Amino acid sequence: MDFFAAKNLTMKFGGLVAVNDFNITLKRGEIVGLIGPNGAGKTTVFNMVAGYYEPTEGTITFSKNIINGKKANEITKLGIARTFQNIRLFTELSVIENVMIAYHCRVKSTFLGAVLRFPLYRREEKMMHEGAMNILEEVGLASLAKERSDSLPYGQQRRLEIARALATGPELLLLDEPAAGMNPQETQDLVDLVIRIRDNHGLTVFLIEHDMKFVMQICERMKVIDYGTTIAEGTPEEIQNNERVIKAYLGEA
Amino acid sequence: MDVHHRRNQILSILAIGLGFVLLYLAQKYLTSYQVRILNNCGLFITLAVSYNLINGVTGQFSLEPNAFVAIGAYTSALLTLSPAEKAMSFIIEPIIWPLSVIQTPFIISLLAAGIVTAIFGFLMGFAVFRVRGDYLAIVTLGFGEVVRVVANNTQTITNGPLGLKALAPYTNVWWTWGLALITVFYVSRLVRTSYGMAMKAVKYDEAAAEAVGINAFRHKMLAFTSSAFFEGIGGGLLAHLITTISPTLFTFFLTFNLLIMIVVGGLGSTTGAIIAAILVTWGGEFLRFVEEPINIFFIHIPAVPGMRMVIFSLLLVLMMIFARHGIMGTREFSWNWVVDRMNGLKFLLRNRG
Amino acid sequence: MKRILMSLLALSLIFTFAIPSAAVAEESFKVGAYLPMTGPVAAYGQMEWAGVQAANKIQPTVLGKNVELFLVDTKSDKIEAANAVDRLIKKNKVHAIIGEAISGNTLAGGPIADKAQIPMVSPTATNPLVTQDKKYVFRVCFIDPFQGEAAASYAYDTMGAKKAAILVDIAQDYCVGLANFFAKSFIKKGGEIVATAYCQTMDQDFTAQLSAIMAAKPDVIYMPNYYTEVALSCRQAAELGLNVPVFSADGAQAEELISIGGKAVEGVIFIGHFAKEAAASELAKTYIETYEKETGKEASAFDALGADAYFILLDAVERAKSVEGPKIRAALASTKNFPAVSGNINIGEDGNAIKDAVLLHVKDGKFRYLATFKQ
Amino acid sequence: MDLAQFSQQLINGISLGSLYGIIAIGYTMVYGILRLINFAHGDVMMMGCFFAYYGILMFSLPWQFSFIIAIALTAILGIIIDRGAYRPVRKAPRISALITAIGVSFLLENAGIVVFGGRQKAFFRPEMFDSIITFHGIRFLNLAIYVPIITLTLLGIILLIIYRTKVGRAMRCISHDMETTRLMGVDVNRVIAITFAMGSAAAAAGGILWALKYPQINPLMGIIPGLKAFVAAVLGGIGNVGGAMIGGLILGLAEIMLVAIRPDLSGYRDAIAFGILIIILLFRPTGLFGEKLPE
Repeated sequence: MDFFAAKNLTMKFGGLVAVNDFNITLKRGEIVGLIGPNGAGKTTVFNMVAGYYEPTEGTITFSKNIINGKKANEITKLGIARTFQNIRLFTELSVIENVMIAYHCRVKSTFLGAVLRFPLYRREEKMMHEGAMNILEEVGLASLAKERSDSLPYGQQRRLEIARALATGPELLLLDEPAAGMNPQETQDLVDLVIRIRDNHGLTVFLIEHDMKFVMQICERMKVIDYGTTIAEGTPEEIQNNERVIKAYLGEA
Repeated sequence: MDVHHRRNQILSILAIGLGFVLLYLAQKYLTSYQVRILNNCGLFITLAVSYNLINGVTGQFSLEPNAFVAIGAYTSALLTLSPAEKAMSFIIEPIIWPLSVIQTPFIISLLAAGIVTAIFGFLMGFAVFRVRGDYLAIVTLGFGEVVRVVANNTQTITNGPLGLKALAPYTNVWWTWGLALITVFYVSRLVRTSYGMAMKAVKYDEAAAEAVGINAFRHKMLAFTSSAFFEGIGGGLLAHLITTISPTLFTFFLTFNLLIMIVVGGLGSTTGAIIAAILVTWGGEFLRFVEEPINIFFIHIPAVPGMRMVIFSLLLVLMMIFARHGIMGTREFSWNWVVDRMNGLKFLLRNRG
Repeated sequence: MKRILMSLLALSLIFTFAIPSAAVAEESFKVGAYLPMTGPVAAYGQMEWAGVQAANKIQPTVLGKNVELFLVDTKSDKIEAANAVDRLIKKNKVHAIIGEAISGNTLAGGPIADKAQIPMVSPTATNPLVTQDKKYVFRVCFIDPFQGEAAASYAYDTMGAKKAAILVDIAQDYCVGLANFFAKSFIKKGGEIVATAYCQTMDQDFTAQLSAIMAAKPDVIYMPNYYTEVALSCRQAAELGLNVPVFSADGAQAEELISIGGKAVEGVIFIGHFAKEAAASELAKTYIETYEKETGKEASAFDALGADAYFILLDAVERAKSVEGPKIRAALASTKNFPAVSGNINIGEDGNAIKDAVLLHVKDGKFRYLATFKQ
Repeated sequence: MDLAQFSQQLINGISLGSLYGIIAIGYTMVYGILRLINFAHGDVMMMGCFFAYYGILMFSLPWQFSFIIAIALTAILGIIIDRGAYRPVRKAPRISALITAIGVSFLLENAGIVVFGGRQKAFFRPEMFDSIITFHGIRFLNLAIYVPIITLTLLGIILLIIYRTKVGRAMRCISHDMETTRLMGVDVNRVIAITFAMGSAAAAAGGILWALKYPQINPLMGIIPGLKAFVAAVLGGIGNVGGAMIGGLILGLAEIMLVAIRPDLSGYRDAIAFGILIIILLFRPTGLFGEKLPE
């Protein structure tokens, strides 16, 4: 049984086929890239995996569970976390609160227990706070814990989003264009960060990215889609030399 | 976490104590009119703060409090009235069993009001939270209207448009402000727990909240049901404050009043809701002078009834245009802020002296 | 913004609590009116206030004191009504109160006046519950059971109707009460209610209800609703070809019934409070003249009752020779044969007015007197 | 219910439904382009009626002129409301715009009470609309024929503007993506102002037809028709002009038929509209004719 597998995924919106017959399997610990031109259906694949869309056809299995049809928050609880293409932090909350929230789905206290501050909730609150601080430490944002999240510079907001996803305790991490809008130095730091957290947390990483340098550097395997259909897959070297991929990116010249 | 936690707790307790001493003096020395306004203030703090939990904190813009208040008011009124009083009031159609024979003490009827309303809110939540945004607003408005229409039609339960009367005037400043205190305590504590953080997360970005494992629906339900519970008890107090209820009391107008309060106070701020509840309740009475004939030197302005509502509607529009965040924005009152200011003041005074 | 609001708060604090209401000449007799000047039932409040003002023109003094009027708007709302009564008593220090137009709001205001021992006279709160157990609450209109019964007997005995249909505004206690008492009496007499249909205040389309009523083939339609609803229903009935006599109630007696209803309300019969041509008392004649001169509108039941609340109050003060609440109350309770605008008023048990009702109908675009019912 | 009664009720329903429909058009146009529930729409309709009323009463205009001027004035009022209240909050969260709309609605109603007075006013019905048509035992006012005809004509004109003119194309673009349309050099505010003008003019026309059919006006008259028209717009798929019309007809027929079949339940009539609304939103939030869109 594969750690993660998507079989025959198809997503239709009305008459529009956004993703057609998409297949992929991931092994534990891999970093796999999903690339393709704009509008190819990459984010739609993520949205299906993360539970935002219910696939029109096909199945998704994750650690022996069939997860398509489950809601996004249930999937997160099962161990798939994601980041978004356009950063979606809880802007008016502080940096640490953004991370602490991610622990909330594991809180066992009831709301009344929390309001009345029963010992269980106090312990949990302490745990959330410490856990969040540890993760902030790991991504290098600990010193900014009390800042408002929207006051951070762009690159750090990306990191914070990754930290938040990490805090949900995932096994599979979906990163949607994590390097978008970053300068080369920030991108390099991001490569290090992703590899580091993969190693520290035993993660599997599935990511969408346009920055080819980033993808080639980090991914062990990749998949290329265009107009919703898979056109190539293989190691970075194989993809680099694939005719169809070049055509898809450069157009039928 | 907060180094000043203990100090702040003591300050809060002192402030509450002082508040109750003031209330004691107020109900002893003020006229019944002033005490009535004071009661209204306390009551509207409860209603506004709990309404703000769903609208401001959780960001689910809904327009149903008139329905919740109505259900609470009817529940408690039907429970406190004696069987004989009910028989006397239901002159058109007799009241159905078992309501015709039940009578409970005030506190039980209030709790029942809260619970019945919370159950209603819970069930209603299942329906309404399938939609979002403007649709949510309109569908909850619809529920409010439906509750009123049903109250008019079910004469054997509500006495229809004749309403219920001669409710014992149990409600006094202790009840209204006591409930306000409990509501504010509950809401402000809840907001600071991880549940509250999750609610705010749902407000800022529902999709992102789901992505971190927050069940948005459950947290909306929690906020909505909590809100219903307190609105229901508030409804019970309202019924026993004005001692008569009928469906006309629970029109959209009531919701509009609460909406103004939470908008003026700042959507999402409990402190703001408290300030605005007092301001609007008081202001409503204060502004009566604009409807009275005014003589300024030789100019005579005749009385213009309705000006207050014009002013309030205009205020709402202007707030939205020029001061969208209201008095408090999403900020809250904190002792740290007060102490800092005091220290600043002390510093200034010392330097001058 | 914040600062402005804060100062506004402070200011309102000062105004509400600190400054006592402007000192007024000691000798005036203060009458407070709490009426719906805005909101869904504003029309009735505005008419009644006009009546009170006209009455004040006619009789501006009592016991040699000037009568000073205070008006507080209730926004057609109970909370505001309760606030208003407390405000009138405590802030304006009124000696007596007129209001409210609607039973529900009078129920909210009544207990407060009762507790403060300030007599209150409602012009048009018809719900029997209003005065129940309230020593200080009175009214000058007749109550639902009397009117419903009178209507039923006229419809059955005089008009010869055996089958009646009812179209009732379910959102008004006034209408529901009347419809109920009518139905009971009509059935007791041997008649049959062949259809009952409901509408709500502010409804404008009654075609479905009227078509359903038409199918039941009644001899008479009882419509104990307010004048707007009656006028619109009659127009639509005429358009549908429903040629059945329409019997209405005192709430129909307003000039708008005819201006909105036009030809369709010709022949509408209703039990009302007064008829211009049958207005026996001098007071009624003077009132009608004054009112029409002041407002340019024809006198209607609502304003006449507003005026009567005022007149009966002043009469009681004169007889009590005092402005103290308990004394006025005693005098009010013993009112006998007071020749008011809307006929002779006796105050009976429970503070209800016992008075004759008149039967009116619409003819040639005017309200015409038909008969008098003795109570 | 025999056939004649049924046909009679059918006519009643169509006549009421097309009035809901015409008011719903304005709602749906504004929503389609701004994603704003213009809460004040029913009150704009009320203002249209008062303009027409005072046109006849105070300026003794012939009714045709008075109606046309009232429609024009209401269109201007729509532009003023947009400019004064909605444009300043366009960039704000959508809820702010909704709250503003609620405020504008209350403002118009209460200003109406202060300025016009709360008493109902009789609305003038010209001879032309006042004759009865009898047909196989069914009777109705000839207005019942004019209403659907005028409504359909207006609907046609509006559809023509939306689909055949440059402004219309701009409207459709804005409804898809306001920012992009702005970048293309379209004066978005102008187009929105025109949308408000058209929607308000349609409301005024609907209001005047309403006042002709139910010849009574007061400052609160717009509340119920406004709410019901909104339900009609949602029913037809909000943003869909033709759907609004059909939604109106369905709602009108549903209300009339409930009362016709169960007169004893007619007290629940106002709950029907909201009942339908709740059911529609729960099971098909995009309305009957709206298309499902990806987020």
